[in-house]
Amino acid sequence: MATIARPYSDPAGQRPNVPSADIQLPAVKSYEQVDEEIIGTLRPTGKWFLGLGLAIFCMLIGAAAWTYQIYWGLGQAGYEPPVMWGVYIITFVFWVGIGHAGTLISAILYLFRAGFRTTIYRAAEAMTVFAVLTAGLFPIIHIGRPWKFFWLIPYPNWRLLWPQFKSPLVWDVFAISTYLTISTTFLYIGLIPDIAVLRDRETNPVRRQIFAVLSLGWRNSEREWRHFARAYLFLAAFSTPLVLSVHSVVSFDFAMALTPGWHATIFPPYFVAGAIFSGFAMVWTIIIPIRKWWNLQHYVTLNHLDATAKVVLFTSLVVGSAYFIEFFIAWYSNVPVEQEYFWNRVFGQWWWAAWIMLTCNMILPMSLFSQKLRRNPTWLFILSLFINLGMWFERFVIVVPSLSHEFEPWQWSDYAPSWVDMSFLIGSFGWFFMWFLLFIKQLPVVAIAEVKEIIPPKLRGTVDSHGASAHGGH
Amino acid sequence: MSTTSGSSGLKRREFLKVLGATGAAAGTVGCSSDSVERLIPYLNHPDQTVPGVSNYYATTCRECAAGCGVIAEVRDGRAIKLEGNPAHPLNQGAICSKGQAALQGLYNPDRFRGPMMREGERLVPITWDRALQELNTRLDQAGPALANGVFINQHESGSFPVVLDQWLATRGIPGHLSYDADLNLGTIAAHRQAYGVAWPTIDFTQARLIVSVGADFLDDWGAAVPQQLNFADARAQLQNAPRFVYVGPRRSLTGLNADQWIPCRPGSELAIMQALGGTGTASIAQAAEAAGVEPTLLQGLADELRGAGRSMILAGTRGADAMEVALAAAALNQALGNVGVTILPGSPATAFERAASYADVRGVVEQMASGQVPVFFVRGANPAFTTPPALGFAAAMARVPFKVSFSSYPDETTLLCDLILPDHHALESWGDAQPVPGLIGLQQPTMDPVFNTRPTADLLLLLTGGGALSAAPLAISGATSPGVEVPGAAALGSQVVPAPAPGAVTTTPREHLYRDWLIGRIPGGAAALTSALQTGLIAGNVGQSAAAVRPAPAPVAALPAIAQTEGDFFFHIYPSPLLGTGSGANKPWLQELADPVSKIAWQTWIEIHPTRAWDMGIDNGDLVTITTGTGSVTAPAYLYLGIHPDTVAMPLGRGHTAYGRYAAGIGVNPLIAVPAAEDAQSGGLAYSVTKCRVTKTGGFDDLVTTEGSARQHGRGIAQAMTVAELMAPVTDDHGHDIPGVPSYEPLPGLRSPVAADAQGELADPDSKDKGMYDPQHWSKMASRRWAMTIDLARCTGCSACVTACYAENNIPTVGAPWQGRATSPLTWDERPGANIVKGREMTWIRIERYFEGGEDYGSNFDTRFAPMLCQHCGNAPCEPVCPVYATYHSPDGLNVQVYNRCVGTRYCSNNCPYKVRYFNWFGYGEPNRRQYAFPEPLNWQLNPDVTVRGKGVMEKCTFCVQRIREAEHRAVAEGRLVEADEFTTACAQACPSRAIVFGDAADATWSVAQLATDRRAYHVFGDLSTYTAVVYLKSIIHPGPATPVQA
Amino acid sequence: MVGVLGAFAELDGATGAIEEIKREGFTDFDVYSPTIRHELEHAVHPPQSKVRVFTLVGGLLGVTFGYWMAIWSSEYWPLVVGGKAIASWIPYTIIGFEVMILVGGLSTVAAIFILGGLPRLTRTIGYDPRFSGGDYGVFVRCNADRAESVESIFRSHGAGEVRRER
Amino acid sequence: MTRRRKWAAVPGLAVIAVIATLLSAYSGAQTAQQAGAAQQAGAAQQAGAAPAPLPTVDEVRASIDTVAERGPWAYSGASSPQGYAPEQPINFPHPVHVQGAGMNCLYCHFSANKAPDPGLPAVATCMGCHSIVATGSPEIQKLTQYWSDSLPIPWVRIHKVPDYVQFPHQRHVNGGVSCQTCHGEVQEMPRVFQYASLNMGWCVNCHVERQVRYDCSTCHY
Repeated sequence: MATIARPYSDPAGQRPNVPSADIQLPAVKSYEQVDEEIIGTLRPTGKWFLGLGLAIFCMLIGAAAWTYQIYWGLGQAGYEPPVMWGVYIITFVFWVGIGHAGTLISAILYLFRAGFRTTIYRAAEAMTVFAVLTAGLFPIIHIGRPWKFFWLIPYPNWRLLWPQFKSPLVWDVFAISTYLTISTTFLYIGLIPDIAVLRDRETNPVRRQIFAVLSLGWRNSEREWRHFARAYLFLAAFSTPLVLSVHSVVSFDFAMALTPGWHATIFPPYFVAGAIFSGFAMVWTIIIPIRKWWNLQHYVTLNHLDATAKVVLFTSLVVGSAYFIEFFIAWYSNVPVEQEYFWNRVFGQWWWAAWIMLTCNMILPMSLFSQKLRRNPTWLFILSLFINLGMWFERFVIVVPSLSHEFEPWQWSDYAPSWVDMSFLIGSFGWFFMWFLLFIKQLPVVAIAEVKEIIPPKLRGTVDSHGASAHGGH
Repeated sequence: MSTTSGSSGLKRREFLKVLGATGAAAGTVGCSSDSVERLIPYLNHPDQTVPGVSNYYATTCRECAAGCGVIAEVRDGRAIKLEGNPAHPLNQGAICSKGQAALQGLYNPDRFRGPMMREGERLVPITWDRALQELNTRLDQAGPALANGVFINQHESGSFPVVLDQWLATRGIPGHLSYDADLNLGTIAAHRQAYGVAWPTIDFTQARLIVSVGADFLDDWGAAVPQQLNFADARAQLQNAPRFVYVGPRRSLTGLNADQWIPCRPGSELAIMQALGGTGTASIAQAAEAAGVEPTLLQGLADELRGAGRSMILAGTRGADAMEVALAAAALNQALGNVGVTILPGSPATAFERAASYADVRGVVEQMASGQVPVFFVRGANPAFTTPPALGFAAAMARVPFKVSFSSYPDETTLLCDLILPDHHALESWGDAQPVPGLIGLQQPTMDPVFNTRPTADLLLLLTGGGALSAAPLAISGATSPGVEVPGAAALGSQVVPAPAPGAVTTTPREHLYRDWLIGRIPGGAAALTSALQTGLIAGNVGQSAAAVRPAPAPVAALPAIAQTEGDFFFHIYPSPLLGTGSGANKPWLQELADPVSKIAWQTWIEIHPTRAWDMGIDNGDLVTITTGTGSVTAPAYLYLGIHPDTVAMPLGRGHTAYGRYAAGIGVNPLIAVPAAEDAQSGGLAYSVTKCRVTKTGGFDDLVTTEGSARQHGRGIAQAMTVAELMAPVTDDHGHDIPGVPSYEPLPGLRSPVAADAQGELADPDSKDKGMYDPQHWSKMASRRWAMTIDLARCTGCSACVTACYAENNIPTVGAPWQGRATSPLTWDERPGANIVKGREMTWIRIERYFEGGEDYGSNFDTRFAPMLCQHCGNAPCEPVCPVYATYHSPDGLNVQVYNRCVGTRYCSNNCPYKVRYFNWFGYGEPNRRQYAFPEPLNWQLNPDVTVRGKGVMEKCTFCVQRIREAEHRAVAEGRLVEADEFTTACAQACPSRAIVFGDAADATWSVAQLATDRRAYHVFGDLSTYTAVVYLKSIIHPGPATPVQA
Repeated sequence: MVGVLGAFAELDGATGAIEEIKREGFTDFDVYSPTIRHELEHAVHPPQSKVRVFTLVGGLLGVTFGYWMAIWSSEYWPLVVGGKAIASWIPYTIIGFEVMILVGGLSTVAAIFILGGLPRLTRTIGYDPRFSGGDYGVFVRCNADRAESVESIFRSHGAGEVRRER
Repeated sequence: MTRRRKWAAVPGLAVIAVIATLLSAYSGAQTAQQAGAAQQAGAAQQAGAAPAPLPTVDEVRASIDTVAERGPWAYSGASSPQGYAPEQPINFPHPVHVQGAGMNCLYCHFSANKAPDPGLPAVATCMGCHSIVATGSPEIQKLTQYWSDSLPIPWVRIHKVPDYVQFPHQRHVNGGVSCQTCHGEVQEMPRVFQYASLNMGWCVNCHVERQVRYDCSTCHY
């Protein structure tokens, strides 16, 4: 909200290397145009129904697999002790990571007054909510007795039993549920003014009633806006440590264990960076097609993509250096178990996974040093797919090789996912995209109110526009 | 409720259901049936059982010929556990895996439910009346031709052979063949010739040097358990322990326990013996040439032998010259003055006397093939499987008009029979055995028959009219049995039922003809038997059978030496140490138990030396075909360091075509590729008689192995020290770096239940709510620290502890073909051991077998066995990661796993450095799942004190907490504290090496407390500060003069 | 007769009108704008928002409850895991932190509702859908006799529409 | 304004729906309790006994609530068939035997003080007296029928802890816990019903109160 734009004109809207705070939407002239264009995107199309159908189908595959697994037992998955965690935990961490970009964009960049967040944050935040929604399923899926999951939640019960609060898994429960609650609230709060817009533009009485309820009777009054702004600020201030803590806690699942390859103090920052990295990639995967199909190029401009690309490049460098620090520490620690594991990581039975990880997460993102590629949506889209792949394999490399080569050589083993694991992987994507597709056709995927905020207001001839904002602002 | 409980539907409650009827009426399953109720138990529950409290019955193990004494724990009318009988001279309380698995023979789901008769192709159930009538009539029809009748009985000592022969005599049938394919007849014959007894006692403790030429005295050569006990004692002498050199083509379990291995080609043993003795023709050089080994090794051995003083040479080859080799060994022992010192013919084991030879069986086959044999009986033995198919036993049998089987199981031989009169299991019936001269081991029923079977002995007496056979009474030496008098002893006498009138066929299933017959032959009668049953032992000797001996079979020409046969590899076959020649294959515990050497289960493998294998492009799991002049077998290859490069080896025991769901179609039978050859002198079946061609078939089959890496990677799991290190003086400053000092600091972890105590956490008077962890808490639980020591110098890797754990803790077997996972929505992985290929075996205690040295693929490598179980850490890494307190540290120092609280995150296993936690991937305990591990009536064996785990929960070693609690209950009832060494865990109880000791390490009066401070003691991964409660004692390396062995 | 509603197409028109209304002594009026406009805020010059109080209190309550729950339940059934102290505050910091965020965040949302008067389900007087689109609105509560002057002020600042609400 | 108050409709309905749900849930609970009470009463009638000795459901609940108060959160009854009073194959009147004949619990439940399992009397035990006593009564004739058919009496199990709970009776009986503590005043019950909730909190509270060990491996292994 508070990203007040400094005066600036860029007729082509293509000027490279704009300071991200200065990103403007020259092609967006008036409030009415915003309403019209954004609300225009909400009309369902055949393509959309096709996508939704596909997503639901994938989700059903996952659901079927879950039923099957609950009936027979977890043995239907590819676990091969001592590899007791596999695709489920990998995918869990993957989706949690995806979630982080949204909160980063909507909260942290908000605190940092980064202008380029304005038009993409809504999509990113929705992505966050649905990604966490997806991730939240996997801890339940992966336990042996899912029907007992509620034992991880502290509540008064006749067994007089409580969770064991020293366990990272309980921290997970708290972190993930808090994260889901807060980010959902955050998304919804941001949506209220836009829903009010929909409410007032809606002609269909039924939909209007629904919007009316959802908008909670929002009236755009100055009083509402005032508290709204403060609250939004504080929520952002809360979400910022939250987003950092959540993936740190997830990384504790590994770092708190003494398993070689897990027991590392570098994990929290390393995981957070990786999460933001993968999250931004997913933002591209989502926003680039949308912007193309719905002709929103003048909202999500190349300047926006450029700015996000810089973030991706930075996080990629962080993650890359983390990889090398791990190897260095293994060598420096002089712990044979550790050293053997890391040797096995790159040259052992899963060398290919490690190299996929290194290629996708370190080498390919280097291309973003070139401004041309940073401003090339096609390349960014392709790259985003590679990064998603790479980040999934990063988690694979962390989970599986570590467990398969632990202290006890007699118990060294192999691991191969089964068709059930794969069904869950597919199902998770189906589940995620089902929600996302439903979202983008019901609610504005670009924040109407915020876009209005950064386009200069209509003024009477007497005072020049900048005077107004200068006289009003700061 | 299986979904809401950590356990599944059946188990303890079944017992309570039974309980409702226990007192209620005879006939229902329970202790109250005539045959069991009035037996005198071993412990102090004389006359009646108390529901929920076990009775203990002393009886005799019939799983092998040795006849060890066992004690059956019976709960509410069901035998649930077998343990060694401490009073028995042979096994002294120990018991092997085979013995443990007798229970799965008793409750085997594939046992015959009752008598069967052949109608056309099918066997159909009939009544006992009909069956006996049929038998009588057919025998009467046969008339005088019965002089050619044949009865093959599983070899056993005791009175039954006498009864049998006498019955046969009444029918004019010659004496029975007492055949056991597991016996090493070459050695037995040689012993008879050299020492006059079938099996002298071998005293390892007296020797300074043990030389074994293919004599696998820890696997199947002789009576394994007593030999192992004695061998372990010898090794426990540490610096005074004998050095052990093993000569043979393959390092068996025995060979792996040797300090040095001299690999030789099969068939070259005789030359080596002659060379060693300097007798005969062969020189060292020739012997080395024949053996394909460095002459220096043999020379070194010869020199060592001369210098050793007290030594022993044991020979147990299975070639065509087996007896010659054994005789040479005997001669060498004579020459070296070992007889009477380490080899004691004076106190023999009598179990192997009067065993029929393979030659006798061949004679029978020839006789049957000629069509003269009118009737063929078989009981227990399974010659159709244990003899090479080349012999054509089945074909010959087909020429016999009337074939009767008394076996309980649908094995290959029995399925060829026309009439099946299933015998009781040994645990259901009376009997006796002669383990050593002058002492008789008694066998008594421990429970009601599971099925509608009838003891053969009763039938025989019945068929001949009861008392008719009371000749040749037991020669009682006058000594009374060591038993304790208990009230109610006279009750037994009153139970003696009068024998029925001659010829009468009564149908009441509960006669005790044989029991009464036995009573009738014991001076003192019922009372004497009653008191003797306290220990299951009575002084005396079993009378000899005075039966007509069968005509000796025509001798065969001596075979060509194996080296002359055609082929590029020597083909070596050996009985499996677990399955023998096949009798164990129908017991899931034994199928599931990984072979002590190869660590492979549910599968037959081909051992081949790595260097030769890689030359042929063969690697582990590649399918390999072995072709001989006789036939060919295909199996996955197992690259094994411990085999002579010119040799390939295969284990016997698997490859059944029948014998029940757990045996049929699992593995291959190497006998297919062996000619029906025998040792011309001893008449023993010769296994290693031919070379073979080895070809890579091209296919691949995952090895069903429990082994991850065979190397320790310097992680010090199974540690050893040299004698020099052991003798090094102890300097006590920062001692743990100095050899010979307990190599660990965190002793506090042993002194107090919670290692944190050592760190002052709970010792802090201000720390709140220590509850039961407070040493001041009235229960004084916090003063105990249950712990265990494992002496690696004693452990031989025999894996008896593993089976004991399965039996005690209701551990499911997961390797059966129907227990695998789905490979697609429609197909299942139905390979035997599919779950084990995925590493999902549930062995709470496992034996890790690590190789040291031999990186050059030479013969000079050392083997370390390390039993690995939950270490019950004082600082357990598994505990703090559990989100629901499903695992925590109990005040008496146990790392507890609460099944019904577990939600199955498996985080604990990830965080366990020892990887001793096991997960229920499927509903192994749920009858309505295909992976169900206890098909009726196997579930009768389940221990009612231990929860059967449902799917989705973690489980692990509990230090037999149910036994701890039971002891506490007993102590409280008697108003005292648990006394030192009052009880022990199942693994420690069974261990035939006495390597495992359990107890309270915080109380110096327990023996474990002293052992834990032994100089050899160390913690595995002690540097992780887990404060483990399991303390290992380093094994000792005995380097030979010629051979450097790395520490 | 509740009051007079003026809809302005231009921002400075609205601000001008507001300032004049205040000069005229009107205190009870609402201002609407499609998005946050600090110009309006400055024109209205409202008091400091109270949201931060809610946030602070919620956060403190949360962190307290988080620690308390963890420590109390550990002490309630003291079982030792991994030789660690029965109530070990260091790991419980994570619980405390997460619950602080949760309660603090939710109480902040509550603040919007309470302070902003949401959800407002009935009173639609003085609102016009245009205000969520492009127009700014000022609604002055006054009785009929003063309505004239208000209307004139609105018109003088170029109000697109002036309407009496009743 | 034409649009006035339209926004109010839907949320208004929603609120009403929520309130209705809550109300119905509450009343549902009420009726369930009454049903339970009815069953108890019915049981009492069928037992054909003086209604006095059979505690009413409320009394049972009252006794439990006193148990519940011992520990925070330990509200009782959850997932417990408390008050369960099935019909038995033979309507065995404990009062007659205990109060009338003055028999001790251990006479029939012979191993309660020396074994984990309390033991059930053999039919022979019953016949010991009932071959002479009260042979006329229809219930006794049922008994004799079982005896002559040499069948055990299929009693219906009432007090049951889950399979994963090890409950050694002897430890409790010898430890001074009276039978009635867990089974209620059986000697007063014309038909036995489940007296205590038997759920874990109920067990643990007693263990804590009596200061006996209450770590998990006391009962679960």
